[in-house]
Amino acid sequence: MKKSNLNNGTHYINPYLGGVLMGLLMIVTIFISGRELGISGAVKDTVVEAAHIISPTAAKAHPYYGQYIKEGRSPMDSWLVFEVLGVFIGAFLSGIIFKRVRKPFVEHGPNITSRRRLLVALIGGILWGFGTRLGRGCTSGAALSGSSTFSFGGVMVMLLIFASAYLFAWLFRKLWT
Amino acid sequence: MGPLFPNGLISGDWNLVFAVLIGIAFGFLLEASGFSSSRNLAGVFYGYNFVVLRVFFTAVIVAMVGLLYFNYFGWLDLSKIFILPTFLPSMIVGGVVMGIGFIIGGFCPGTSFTAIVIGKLDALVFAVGLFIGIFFFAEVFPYIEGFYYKGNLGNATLTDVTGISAPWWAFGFTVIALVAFWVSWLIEKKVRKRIKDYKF
Amino acid sequence: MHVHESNPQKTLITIILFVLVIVIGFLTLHRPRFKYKLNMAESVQMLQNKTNCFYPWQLPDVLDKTHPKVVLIDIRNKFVFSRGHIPGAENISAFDLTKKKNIRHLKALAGKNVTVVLYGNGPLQANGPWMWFRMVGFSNVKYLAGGYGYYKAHKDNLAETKNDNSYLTGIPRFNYAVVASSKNVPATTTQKMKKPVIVRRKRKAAVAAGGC
Amino acid sequence: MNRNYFLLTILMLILAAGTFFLKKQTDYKQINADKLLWEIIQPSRFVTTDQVARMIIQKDPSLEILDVRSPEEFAKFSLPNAINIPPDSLMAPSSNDYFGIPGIKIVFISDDGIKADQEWVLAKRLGFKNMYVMKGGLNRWIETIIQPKEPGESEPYTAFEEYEFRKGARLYFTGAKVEKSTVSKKVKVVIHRKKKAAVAAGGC
Repeated sequence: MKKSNLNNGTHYINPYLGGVLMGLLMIVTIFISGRELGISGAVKDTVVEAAHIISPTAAKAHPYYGQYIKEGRSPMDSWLVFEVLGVFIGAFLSGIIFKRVRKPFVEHGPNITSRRRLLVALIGGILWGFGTRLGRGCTSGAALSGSSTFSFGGVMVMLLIFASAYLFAWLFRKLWT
Repeated sequence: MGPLFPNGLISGDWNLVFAVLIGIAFGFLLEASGFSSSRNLAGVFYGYNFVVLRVFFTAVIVAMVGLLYFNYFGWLDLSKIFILPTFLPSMIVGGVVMGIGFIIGGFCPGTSFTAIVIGKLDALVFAVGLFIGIFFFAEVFPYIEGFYYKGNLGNATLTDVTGISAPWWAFGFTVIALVAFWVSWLIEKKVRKRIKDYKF
Repeated sequence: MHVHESNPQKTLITIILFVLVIVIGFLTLHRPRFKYKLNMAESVQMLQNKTNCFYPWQLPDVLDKTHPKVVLIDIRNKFVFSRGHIPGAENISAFDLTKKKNIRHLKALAGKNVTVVLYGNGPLQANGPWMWFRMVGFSNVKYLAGGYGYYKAHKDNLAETKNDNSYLTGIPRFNYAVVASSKNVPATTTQKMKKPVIVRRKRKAAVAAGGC
Repeated sequence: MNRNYFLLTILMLILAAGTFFLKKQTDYKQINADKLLWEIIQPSRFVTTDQVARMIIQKDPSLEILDVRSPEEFAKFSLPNAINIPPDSLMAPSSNDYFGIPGIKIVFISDDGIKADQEWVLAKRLGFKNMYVMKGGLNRWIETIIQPKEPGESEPYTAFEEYEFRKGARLYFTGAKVEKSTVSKKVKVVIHRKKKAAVAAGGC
């Protein structure tokens, strides 16, 4: 039993257990806050805050930042930012419990170097940052929570993320296998 | 009864406290399920590890079905919850861009954060990219503003768009997910034989 | 070993707990005794109906028992009822309206096509309960225009009240804008204000616009 | 292959299929009919013209007056800061913004309180809280606040106190000797729109 879920030498919980608990967590989230889990919104809030600190007037006048800046309230004072704070704590707890917290290292596929991995991670991050804003959310906010609440856009984004990733998987197979 | 916050049953401050607690649970589940490894995540696209598919779809079907029951019991008023708005063209492009980002970067935003705290530098770089991406988006926003707001369907649900009632969607998703779980098992068994450096 | 070959005990336990919560939900599900028969739009429509109320001038027929198809129900409490009520009226206090016994009685009356007329002290008291009965499907329920107060004042000349309009509702009795403007109000607060008040009654034709 | 996975699959299918048997929800969220009657018979849902006048004079920020008369009549005369919501527009999505705001007391007024009362019942049925009906409506408003009657000699002391208040209130509302703009001139309407953020905020 103990050996069953071994992955690269560490123990993961049964994915179905994780899924069921995550589904229940989403119900609890909706029950408490009437809104759903999300990650990229918090990143956006941080960027807006940064822009606001650097140049308050320019940020306010900016067509994109401006819509998130309200008088007397920091853009960081948002539900998602607090939630993401919790995500860090929770992941760290899990990392400690399952003994996965390590000294900084780069995880990469067998056929690429660490530097290459870092480069593609950066490009991937930029694409995600851009995509989340167009798609109104990331995998957690739009795809996972959106589909769970029967949102048309959420299901669409979920299918598109998976479809385009499968479509391009062959092109980037060197990175992972 | 619910949702508590929109119904004014808990204050905004408590809502934020719950946000942290919910975040902790979310982060824990993501990490514990193995989402902190980009190789696990990318595995779904090469057929050697379907953990993403399993966790993701189990969560979706449990939440979908649960919400319908809770709404029926009067515990949760589905008309008061946030429904992700739909902007057709920009969300289609966004989804495609995110898919490419997924296969290149090997993370999605939430999973990269869980990977950062267990010491993965690639996740940290990914997160930096995330900030740059959003900053870049904001910079080009004036040029794509029209596109960004095009095709607004509002807070449209599947039922609004297709006319098929929610239970049908929940049941359909459940059947598809369960079939996918079984099929993915067979695929995994085949593909894993070819992969050597990666322990399962 | 693949995950599908291990035993998903915890997952099973979690799902079973989830099922239990749903079962509890079904067990505790409150089944309302009454259901709305009129939806919101129909309810708004219903309020426009001119035959919603029972006019005081219709009362003599009922009091003479020449009109047996009408039952008056006094929704005031027992004490007020005992101090004076319309002869022949039954007393069901508003708080007791939904008691099983009373609902059975009202349903029986509805079955016999008897008009049930609710009344309270003023026009306002019976309005809410009347609306409620209408919305849950008692289409035979009406309310007495003017309430008991009006009946008491005009007890002896009920038939003549047909031409009165003071029990009609939804009618401005004053020309508010004129009456409430500074010109028509004495600026000083001395005894002078005893001068006759100009009450601008609306013309009869305009009154007909008011509901019952 | 573990047998329990078959069990899980079947359980999940049953759960999902069970949602078919949940009855359809109505368009509007409504409170139970039993509860509605219980709310209707509470006398505390009525407020007097004096109470409303006092709240307006004290500029009570939690007060929101909803006038249910027709727009034409509303245009001719209305109480300060009142908002016009005729019964047929009660269910328009735009009117819903005025209801259910925490900390706001809604007072329905009409010519004599009946229409206001009916709209109160309808709004209550939709589950909104903190709503009141001004007893006697604008007719009584005129009788008591604008044209108060001096109490007779034999009346209790409180009647005189009330009269004093009404005299003051009359000055306030008619603008007889105080500033000009209160009633007749359009007062800046403070609209407490419900913050959409509470419900609809979200997104990733």
